[in-house]
Amino acid sequence: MNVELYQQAIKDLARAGHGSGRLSAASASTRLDNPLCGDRITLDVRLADGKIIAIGHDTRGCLLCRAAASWLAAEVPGSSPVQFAAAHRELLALLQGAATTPAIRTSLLPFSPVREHKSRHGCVLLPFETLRRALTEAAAN
Amino acid sequence: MNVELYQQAIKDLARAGHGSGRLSAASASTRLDNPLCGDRITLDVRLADGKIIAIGHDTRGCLLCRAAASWLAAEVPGSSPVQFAAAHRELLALLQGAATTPAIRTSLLPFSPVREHKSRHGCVLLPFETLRRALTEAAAN
Amino acid sequence: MSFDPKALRAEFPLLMLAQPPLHYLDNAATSQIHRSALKAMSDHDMFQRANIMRGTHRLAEAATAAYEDARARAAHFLNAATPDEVVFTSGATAALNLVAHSFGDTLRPGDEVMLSLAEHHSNLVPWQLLRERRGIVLRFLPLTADGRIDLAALADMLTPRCRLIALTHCSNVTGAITDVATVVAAAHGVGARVLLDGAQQVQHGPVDVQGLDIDFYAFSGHKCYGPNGIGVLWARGEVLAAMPPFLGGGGMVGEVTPEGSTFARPPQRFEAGTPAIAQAVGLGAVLAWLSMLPWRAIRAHENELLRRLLAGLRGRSDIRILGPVDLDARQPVVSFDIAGLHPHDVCQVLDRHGVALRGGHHCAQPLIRHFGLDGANRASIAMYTTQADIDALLDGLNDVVAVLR
Amino acid sequence: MSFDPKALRAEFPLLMLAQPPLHYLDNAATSQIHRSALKAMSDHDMFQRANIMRGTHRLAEAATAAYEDARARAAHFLNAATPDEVVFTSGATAALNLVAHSFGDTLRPGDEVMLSLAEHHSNLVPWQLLRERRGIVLRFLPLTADGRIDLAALADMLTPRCRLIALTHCSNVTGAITDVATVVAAAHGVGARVLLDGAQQVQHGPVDVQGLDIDFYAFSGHKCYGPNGIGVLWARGEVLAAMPPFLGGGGMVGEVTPEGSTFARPPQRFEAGTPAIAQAVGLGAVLAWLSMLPWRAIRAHENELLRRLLAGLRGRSDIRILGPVDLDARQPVVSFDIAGLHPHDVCQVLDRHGVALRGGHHCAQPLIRHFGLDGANRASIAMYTTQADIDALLDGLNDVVAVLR
Ligand SMILES: Cc1ncc(COP(=O)(O)O)c(C=O)c1O
Ligand SMILES: Cc1ncc(COP(=O)(O)O)c(C=O)c1O
Repeated sequence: MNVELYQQAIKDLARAGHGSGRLSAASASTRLDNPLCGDRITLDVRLADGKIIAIGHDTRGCLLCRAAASWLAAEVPGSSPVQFAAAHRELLALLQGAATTPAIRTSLLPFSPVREHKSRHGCVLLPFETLRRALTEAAAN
Repeated sequence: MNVELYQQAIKDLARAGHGSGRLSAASASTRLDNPLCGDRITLDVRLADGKIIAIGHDTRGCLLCRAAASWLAAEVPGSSPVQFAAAHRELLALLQGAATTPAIRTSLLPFSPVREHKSRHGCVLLPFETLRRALTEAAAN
Repeated sequence: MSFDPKALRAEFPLLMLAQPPLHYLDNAATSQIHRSALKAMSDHDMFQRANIMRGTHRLAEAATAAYEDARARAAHFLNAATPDEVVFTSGATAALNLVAHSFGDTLRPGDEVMLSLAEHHSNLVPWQLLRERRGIVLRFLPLTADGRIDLAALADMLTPRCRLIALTHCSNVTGAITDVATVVAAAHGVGARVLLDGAQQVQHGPVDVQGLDIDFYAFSGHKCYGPNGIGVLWARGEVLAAMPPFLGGGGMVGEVTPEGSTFARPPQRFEAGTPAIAQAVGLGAVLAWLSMLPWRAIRAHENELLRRLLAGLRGRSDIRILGPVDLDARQPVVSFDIAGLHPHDVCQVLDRHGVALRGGHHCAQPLIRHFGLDGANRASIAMYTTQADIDALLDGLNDVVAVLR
Repeated sequence: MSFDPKALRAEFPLLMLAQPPLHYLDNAATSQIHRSALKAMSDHDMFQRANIMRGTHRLAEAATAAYEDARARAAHFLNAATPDEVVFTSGATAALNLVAHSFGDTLRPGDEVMLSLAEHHSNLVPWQLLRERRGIVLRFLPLTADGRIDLAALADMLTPRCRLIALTHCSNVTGAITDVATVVAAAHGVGARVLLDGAQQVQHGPVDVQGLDIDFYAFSGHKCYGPNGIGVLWARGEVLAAMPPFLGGGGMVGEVTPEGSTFARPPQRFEAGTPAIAQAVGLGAVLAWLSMLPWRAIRAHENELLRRLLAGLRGRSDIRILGPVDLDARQPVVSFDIAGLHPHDVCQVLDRHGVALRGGHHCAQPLIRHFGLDGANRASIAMYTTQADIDALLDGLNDVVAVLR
């Protein structure tokens, strides 16, 4: 497998920078670093009626990391935390494999070549993990 | 070279245990360990008129170490510190070689097979080094 | 599963190549290295050598994967809950010092650490240095007449101030195996953690740290058929997570500014600087190999040789065996004293017979002194030891006496 | 003496075996290993593996002699006054931590240690941890615009409380070599000791610690064509003699009782536990080899490649070179930023061209931040680097932009 890591779809996502910038009136904010590579994201999430209604973030990272953060802000609003958790599981399955592979939504497929590059998994997962923590925090508030 | 390390002369020296036991009225006493092998010697020296007149010691060590301590007590009394230093130099030359090899007194020759066993040099040298330090201390008093 | 020690010897290059033949009975000091470790290390250095973690080029990816794979193999060998509980160190001594500094820094003056008089200096001196740094109290479990740790004294000596019981899993002098269940039960009673020094245990088979219900385990690669310069500290995840960093440097930090730094999660927090990558990979290969061996058969083989050795030594009136002489709860490490003969002289003469033994205090002075000695001779058996090795030793001892008396 | 880098490559197995061919420009992270080290280590493991120091059998004698011979070779490479000034550690990071703990324990609250903003985390975090332990004060020499340590600030910042100036000999980001003479003169003025972190210097030739008139020198084997898991701390004899022990364990003690222990003289005092014997022997072999090379010719070769690389990068408007661009007082380590492109992405694409570069903060966050960045790309040249390697990098950069923009 030698599928292009930097597909147009990934570059477009990163360049679009959906959700760039911090959110006011966030339900929760979380900052996460990848100490191994120095990527860092600060992410705000706003919830209403049990749904994620907006995501904002300040992401310093590589193209893959920025594309993932952008994907979140473009795709997740409107979903519930449980629905996001499903997407997160799909991404993990896409990258690492899983005992029972869920059907993976089409919009995540551009990330599939990352699977072959273990050192880059953290780049894509960082924004997802940050949102997961922010949601946990929001639930605790 | 495969000359017997444990020559009769060495065994006899060790068994004779010349100078075994501590000296009263010592001019100086020094204790030295070989931390690598656990050998330990406490040595007393009595000086009079610039001459070593008696050596006593308490030696816990291997046969080679005990033989060397015994040699000191048997051979050195009657000599000056400078004369002992010459014997010490001869022993070092015997074991390690030296740029200008001094003539080595016959009584030291039984130690010559130790030369091939670097890990045992310390065993033979420990009593000599202890006496050297005791003499330095005595001179300082 | 069958086990043929003679065939096994072919997998240890040094044993095959030694000329004249070698009866290597110094395994407790260092075992010989298995070819799987040699191959893994040279393959690593020839095909995938790179620094790990931060690299994205193909060598760095391969080296990182190999290093983390070694961690997973160590976790498997120890039955750790996750590879993240495995910290690579430069050896058992470094692992024990790591605990004495990092866990040690969480102790307060008056807190107690319980050791025994049977400890190797590497599980003794680090705690003495901690005592000086932090004013903790050390307590020493006494020994039975045959040199076992006397656990009967434990109940009386344990106090609520005890924070850690740190004991050898197996003595490097007597081969005695510590009764871990008793220690753990007592420790739980006062909320103390339990550390085992496994340096002399792991060469005799995989360990189950979860089954033992302990908190720390330390061992070295070079004593379990692996490379020099590498060892393992395993610690329970929650314990590791609560420990402050010890050594500082690259790879163990988050954000670094002149004012201060944040630290990575375990295990990275405890692996400052470039680790011993090739050696970890070599150790991983050996641990994977060890994990698959027929240990019941190996244990039977080692015990048979042990029995032969003990019988041969017991037959001589001038020889005193140190430590337990029964075969229960002991590993095949035998120390003995020959009346009037210094261990260095004994070992020197045995060397002429191609028999490699170690003589001295074996870095366990309090234990050796317990036997009223300054040093002892030690013969230690490995899985590749044969009857011929034992017989060569017993024959050699006759010559020892002839030469030295 | 002539020097042929192409012929030299045959002495580095990985370079020969790499398929597809590899343009390895990540030498500042880890250099490839020279065959002399591989051979010395495998010979050691196959013919003389044993624990050292206390053994009298033939393997132990041979292993001890080989280990001490390696120490003598390291002393020769550094022009140390005696081998007893050489302490083997597991690497530069361990060496720096040893100083921060052992020498550090002799410091008092308010004493000062002077660092710079160009330090690798391994020469920064240990001092931060010491600051927390002992209340010392850290001072940081500022940087010039091109990222050199600004020694003009030294006179103003030095106080009589300064006990140590600890600086990198050569920056792992910019390649800038520190002007040691100026540092030493200033240090002598206030009675401070001087430590150099030589991790990025020794791969470019032998060092003269007596000529430099410094007190401490640290480096790693894996960056100077040697093994993983081994490094050197050199310290002036009188300084070492006054330092308390750091790690405790076998081999560094005199007499051990439960009440307390006495300690061996240096270097043994600082080598607790079984050292990385095989790796020390491997490092010794490499240092002996390095000591004999035609360094003037190698320097000319490395500088020619450096010039070619700098010229190629300078020709591109989207690239910014970090650090000094002149060839004086620098080693062939070049970090650069490509506008808008993240180093990990850059290095990932270069990898497809068989070009191995490293991207990131290079464990020198304060320095990288000085340039207003979070990370950078780094190409580092070794003696075996060729024009083809440089050209492959420069070509690859065109593709990088095509793929990522
Ligand atoms: C019981 C025990 N603990 C600790 C050690 C220290 O191991 P190392 O020297 O490999 O660090 C040893 C070996 O010397 C040992 O036998
Ligand atoms: C300047 C400098 N100092 C110290 C180190 C630490 O060396 P190591 O990781 O081998 O301990 C490095 C390498 O990473 C370095 O480049």
